[in-house]
Amino acid sequence: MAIKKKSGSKASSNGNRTVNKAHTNGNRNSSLRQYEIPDYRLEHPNFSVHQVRKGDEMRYEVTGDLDTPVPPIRDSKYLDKKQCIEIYRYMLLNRRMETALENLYKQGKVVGGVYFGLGQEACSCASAYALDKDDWFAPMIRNQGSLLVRGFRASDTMMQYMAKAGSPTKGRDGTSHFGDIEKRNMVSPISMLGDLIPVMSGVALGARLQGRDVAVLTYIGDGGQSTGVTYEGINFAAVQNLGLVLIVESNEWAYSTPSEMQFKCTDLAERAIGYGIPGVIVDGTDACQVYDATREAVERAHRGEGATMIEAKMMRMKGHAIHDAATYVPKPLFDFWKRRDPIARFENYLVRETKWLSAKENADLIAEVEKIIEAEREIAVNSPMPTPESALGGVYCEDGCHAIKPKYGMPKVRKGSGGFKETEAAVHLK
Amino acid sequence: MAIKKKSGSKASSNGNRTVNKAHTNGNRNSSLRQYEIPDYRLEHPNFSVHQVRKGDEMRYEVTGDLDTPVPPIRDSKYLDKKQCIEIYRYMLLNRRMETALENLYKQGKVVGGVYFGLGQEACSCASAYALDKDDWFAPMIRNQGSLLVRGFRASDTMMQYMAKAGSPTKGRDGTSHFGDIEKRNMVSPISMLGDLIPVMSGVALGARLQGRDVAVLTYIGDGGQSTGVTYEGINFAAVQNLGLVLIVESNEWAYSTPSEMQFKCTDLAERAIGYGIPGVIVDGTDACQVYDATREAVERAHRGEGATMIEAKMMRMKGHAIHDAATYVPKPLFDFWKRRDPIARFENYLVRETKWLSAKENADLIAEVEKIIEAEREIAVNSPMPTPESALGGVYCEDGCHAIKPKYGMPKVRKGSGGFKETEAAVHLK
Amino acid sequence: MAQLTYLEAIRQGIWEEMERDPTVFCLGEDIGIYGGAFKVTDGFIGRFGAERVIDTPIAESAIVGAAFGASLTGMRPVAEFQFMDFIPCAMNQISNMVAKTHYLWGAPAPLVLRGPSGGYVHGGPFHSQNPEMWFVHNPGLKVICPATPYDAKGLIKAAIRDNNPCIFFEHKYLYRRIKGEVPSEDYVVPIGKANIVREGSNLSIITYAAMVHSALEAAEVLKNDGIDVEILDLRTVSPLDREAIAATVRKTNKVIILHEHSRTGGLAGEIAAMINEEAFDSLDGPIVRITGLDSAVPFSPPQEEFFLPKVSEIVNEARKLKAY
Amino acid sequence: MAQLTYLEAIRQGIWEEMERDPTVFCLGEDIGIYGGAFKVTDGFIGRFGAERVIDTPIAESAIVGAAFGASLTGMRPVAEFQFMDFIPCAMNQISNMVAKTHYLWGAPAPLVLRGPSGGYVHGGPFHSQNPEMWFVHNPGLKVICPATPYDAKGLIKAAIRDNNPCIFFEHKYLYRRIKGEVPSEDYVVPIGKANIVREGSNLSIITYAAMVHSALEAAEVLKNDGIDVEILDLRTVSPLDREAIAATVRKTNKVIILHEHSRTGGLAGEIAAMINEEAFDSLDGPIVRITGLDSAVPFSPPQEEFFLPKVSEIVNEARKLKAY
Ligand SMILES: Cc1ncc(C[n+]2csc(CCOP(=O)(O)OP(=O)(O)O)c2C)c(N)n1
Ligand SMILES: Cc1ncc(C[n+]2csc(CCOP(=O)(O)OP(=O)(O)O)c2C)c(N)n1
Ligand SMILES: [Mg+2]
Ligand SMILES: [Mg+2]
Repeated sequence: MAIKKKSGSKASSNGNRTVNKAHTNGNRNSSLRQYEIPDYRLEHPNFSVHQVRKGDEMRYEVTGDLDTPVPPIRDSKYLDKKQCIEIYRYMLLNRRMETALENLYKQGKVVGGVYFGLGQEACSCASAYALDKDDWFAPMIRNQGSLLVRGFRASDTMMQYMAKAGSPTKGRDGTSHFGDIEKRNMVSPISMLGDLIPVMSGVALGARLQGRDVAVLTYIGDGGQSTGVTYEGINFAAVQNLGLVLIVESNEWAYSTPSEMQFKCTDLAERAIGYGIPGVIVDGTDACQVYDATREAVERAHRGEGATMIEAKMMRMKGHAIHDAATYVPKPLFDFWKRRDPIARFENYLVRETKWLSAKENADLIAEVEKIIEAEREIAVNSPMPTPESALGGVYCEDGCHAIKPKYGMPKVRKGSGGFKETEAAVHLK
Repeated sequence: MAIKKKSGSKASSNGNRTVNKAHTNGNRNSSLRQYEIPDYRLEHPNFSVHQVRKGDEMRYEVTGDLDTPVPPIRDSKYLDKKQCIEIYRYMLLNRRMETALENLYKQGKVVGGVYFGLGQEACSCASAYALDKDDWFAPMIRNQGSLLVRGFRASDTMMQYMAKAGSPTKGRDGTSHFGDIEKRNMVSPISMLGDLIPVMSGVALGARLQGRDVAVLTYIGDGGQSTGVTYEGINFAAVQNLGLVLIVESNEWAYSTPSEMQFKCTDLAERAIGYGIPGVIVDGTDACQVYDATREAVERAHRGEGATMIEAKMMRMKGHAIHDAATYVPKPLFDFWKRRDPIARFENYLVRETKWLSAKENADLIAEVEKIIEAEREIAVNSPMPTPESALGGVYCEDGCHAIKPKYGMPKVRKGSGGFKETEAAVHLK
Repeated sequence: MAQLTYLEAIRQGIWEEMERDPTVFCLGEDIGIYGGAFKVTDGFIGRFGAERVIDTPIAESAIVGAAFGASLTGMRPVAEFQFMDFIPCAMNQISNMVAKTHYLWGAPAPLVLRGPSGGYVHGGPFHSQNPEMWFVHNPGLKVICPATPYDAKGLIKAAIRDNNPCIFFEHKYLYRRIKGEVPSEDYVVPIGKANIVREGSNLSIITYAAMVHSALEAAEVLKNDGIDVEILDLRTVSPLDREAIAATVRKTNKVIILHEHSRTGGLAGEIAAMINEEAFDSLDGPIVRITGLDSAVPFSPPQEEFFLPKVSEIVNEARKLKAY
Repeated sequence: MAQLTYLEAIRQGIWEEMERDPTVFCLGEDIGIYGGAFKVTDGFIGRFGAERVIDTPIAESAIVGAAFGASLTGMRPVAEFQFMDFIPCAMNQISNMVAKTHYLWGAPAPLVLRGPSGGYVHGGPFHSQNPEMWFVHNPGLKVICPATPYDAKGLIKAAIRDNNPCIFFEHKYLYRRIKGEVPSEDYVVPIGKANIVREGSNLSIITYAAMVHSALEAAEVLKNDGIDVEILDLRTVSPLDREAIAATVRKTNKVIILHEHSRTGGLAGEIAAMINEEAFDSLDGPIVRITGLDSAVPFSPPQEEFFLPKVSEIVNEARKLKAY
């Protein structure tokens, strides 16, 4: 196995490679380094959040340009009309499902809380849409739309929230905490943020050992990315050249903490530089940008060129979960992003810009989505609660419970000729 | 508390701030970003290490320019003659102490192994020398020289290795695993790599709450920096603007693993970019460069401007520890760095370049160092072993064991006027 | 005396220590303007400022490490885990850095790690855990699990004043469900001392945290059967109050150990071994364990209920043991 | 049958599994060209290539996470911890990700985490630990601690073939100090089954790993006193072999539990509780614990010796218990 050259230019290209790095003795200009961080956005919001004192209390305040015009959707390099409409439909389903969940909550049918991806539907749906069937993904809490794109039903998620026997985890876990390694290649998230990233890298490693370069897509928030394990995972994928596609959901807030208090660089995509992988920025409210960047990353992965970090800039348009009214968020920030609602923008693009959807077709689509969600809701509501005893069993994988075999075929082994020899070398502690 | 602006240029200056970041709609050139990473080196070694197959075995091989001339020492911007000689003396003590340890090991007087900083004396000694008395530091395993600079005796370290009753930890721990929060402001390392970094950030936080901006110096290897906690710690210092001075000891190897397999960026200093703190590169075999960069970072810390990452490029000139003959290291790599021995280079600088030391003075200094170490060795050897019962006690800090008080004076509190009110807000889980 | 919730008692305890001692400060995720996921530090930032009520990045090892570092300078940090389920994210920092410091190199680390733990609120597998045993089996730490508002306030104050690293498990089921009398004068509850919360003569239930309330409920039922139950609330699970444990066993000769976390490797084992050592001859029946199941805590209410110890289970086991 | 060291037996076991099953691969720090800090994978990279013998960055959470991810694709990763002392660096990954997977969402995770543990080699506080109890108290994991070359080889092979996450603690004191007969034919030792390594009638010592050898030594001494000791080697500490534990207690009626790690919260407690449940009436004396002290493992040889269980201590305690 050859390892990359330490000096000299990097081979792969669509990311932040050092463009120009002149080293001249003693010349202070030599210290300038240039990196490419493609930025697909058509606007660059310019404001920031601060803690300020107001009498006895501290509050968050936003300062900057909050009245800038809403940019157009960026035409996709790849998506055709049909695909755009399909993504749009998933985004509608995503939002409508979450509205249904909110209602179920109000009716007392949900156990625990509800998490929303409001304002982030483009990011969830268009990214998942960029995967091929054999690729893998793992959602975070705001990616309930990704689940729909990957073929789960709205009722799956609804039953998870209602802790029903029919839920994918049979009541044992809630929210989007479920997985499917057989058909949909989804790894279940856990609550602890960041741990999925090395795991997904490991999925790509396993597939590669079986002869397949798959893309493994997962997400991390602007808050969750502060965990150390996030970077252990990115680095592992980087040195092993694994097809990790990491979408950083830069949505201004981590629970009540603004991203200004989470990190000090300007854009999280800049962190890709230190890992020697491409970093890309997109407008997370623009489905076409999200798709294009993800698709390019997925293709890199399929070519065996390794990991990509995509920072999607957007806003969490509700509180952390349903209990949280997000009163700490300065209202102008909501207003700014409300004008950039990903569904409204995409609808405008399809109905008014491209005219790929007539008003009638659009209305029909919305009605169809309503109907689907209503039907899914019925299924979910009618699923029974699990029995108490169903808490038992399954701690271990017992005999006959699973037949384990390599997903993409038996690894081809290239064995060296060396046989087994006893070892006698010096060791660490005797 | 005001939080940094999200957009716009950064305030602090001697580091990797974005120099030029033009965002222009749709223009692909807009994706180029320039950062300043000062590089003090007078040469830029250009080679890399690979895994290659040799018959039944795999080996490491180095390819590149290994015959380049040894550069001169870079004149310090700050150090005068006396200070240079003092650092040189510490470097001699450092090396001589480690030779003594090697001999003690051969005589069977050491418990466990011995770790060496051979080839890294300039990095350890000159960096610690850049601290002020009230600053804090924590060594890693190769920084036995730093301990000497900060006023510990060679016998302290020797007794640690021999597990003597007189050792700073009274036999309970070995190597440079000891600390002193009273006089020398040193935090004891633990074996697990990276955990010290948030800890040192916390020391700076504690001091700042007491009204003092201190510098907190610690080290991490090119291997150890792969741990997630390293970056949790750097990020914590970055967002809190704490005076962390992190020296990344980029010495080509982590135990048997070349840095090519540890990370994929070109220089670890590039990781500073993603944390919004200055990253600097120095030749770790040049005491003047190490001093200057560290001093500048220490002064930034004292000014309350926050953390700095300094990557010191050098080579671990022995195995991981005494048991390890480092046969995996390609010999040309040792040869290259042997010509860059930090002590030989500094001796040359002092005796031949600057003529700050006559041959006679140099010989006297070396002889004095020999004598000191010999005397220290005697002290260490003559210290008794601890009693078995001395394993007992001290698990808890009992009453009367320590009087805890703020190191830099009682924090001045600025209290708001708000009194205690009962809370009734919505909560996460009821 | 005021009637306070368990949560208010903890809030007051930390608040008072911050008023009293300028070296006390708080750090954690969302503890500032938001006041914490459970509002334990609600209003603190307004009173004490952003310097002493620090909203951190999401990085538990950094939070613990920074708290530890600050403690070395003579500060008394109080670090919040948003949920104690996340404590393994800082495991090495706690186990190898914080806990071993005083034994190895003699530096005291007066810090508190606190946060919500426990089930009965349908929090699911990642928001219901009781990971205290890992820290009981980790010399150098004090581990505190209060059951009442009075103890919670007195123990959080004691923990903040203690010169050792303390881990303070707040039971989230109790936060707003129970109220109790809490004096307005300054007081502490000593760490390491258990408390007889109900005297009895027929059998002892040794327990702590939310389970104290289940035991009390069960005792009322059992009274009607003529079974007179003594309940020992451990309050601190490390170091354990050996004398109090031995004394109640010597008195009643029969013992149930009740805890919420999984059985295997749980606290009941340690206590069983202690009882064997201290009061083997006093035992008139096998030591009975009532505990959570050996699995993750399932989410769905019927499953969670099945997983967790129930009052009915305590009643049944007590009847059996009485009859032994 | 060949006489192999404990270390060679483990090497052979992993090697044979890699020869047999292309889905088995190794990852860890310095395991490739160097062959691992203790040379367990020495020569592997030459035979199996860098693809299947992966030198990783120093990042324990990434190692465990990657192993887990690969296992989800049907691979059988064997991940090395350079020292088991570093396992808390991956605690969350192990406890909340790996261990809970099958229970929560039904995916099997056939992976092995292995590495050197234990004291008696003057490794100091960070290279001598026995952190197995954390994982015993963590449903969903199998925890294996072999004492002999035969068992080590048979158990590592069983662990690799098992469909569950297994943590395999190798005792570094035993690595090169003991040799034993190991058949050259393929065999496995079943996980979860304890083994009577010495039959006896007067009292039982329940133990595992390096302590088995101390117990055997003590038994020889005690024989001269006319005390006939039975020794049960647990081999697997999770799941525990309840039947074997109960059976030996029922046979000898007196029991010593011996382990190397710290006492409080240690395995002896769990076993004491089990014995109380399974064989309370069979006990003719208190259950005796012989364990490491409740502190970090000190570095200096006299201190480490004092900290760790000693043969003389076993002999003394056995005499006292016999006389009880
Ligand atoms: C390791 C860890 N620490 C703390 C938490 C608690 N927590 C859950 S979500 C959250 C905020 C996450 O913010 P972000 O990553 O930005 O995601 P967003 O909610 O904005 O999508 C926190 C602190 C957690 N889940 N995991
Ligand atoms: C978290 C952790 N994992 C593994 C180890 C084992 N270990 C000790 S030193 C070392 C190599 C360190 O290399 P590097 O950081 O480059 O420092 P160097 O020895 O080169 O100075 C390893 C793997 C450790 N100490 N801590
Ligand atoms: Mg966010
Ligand atoms: Mg190194």
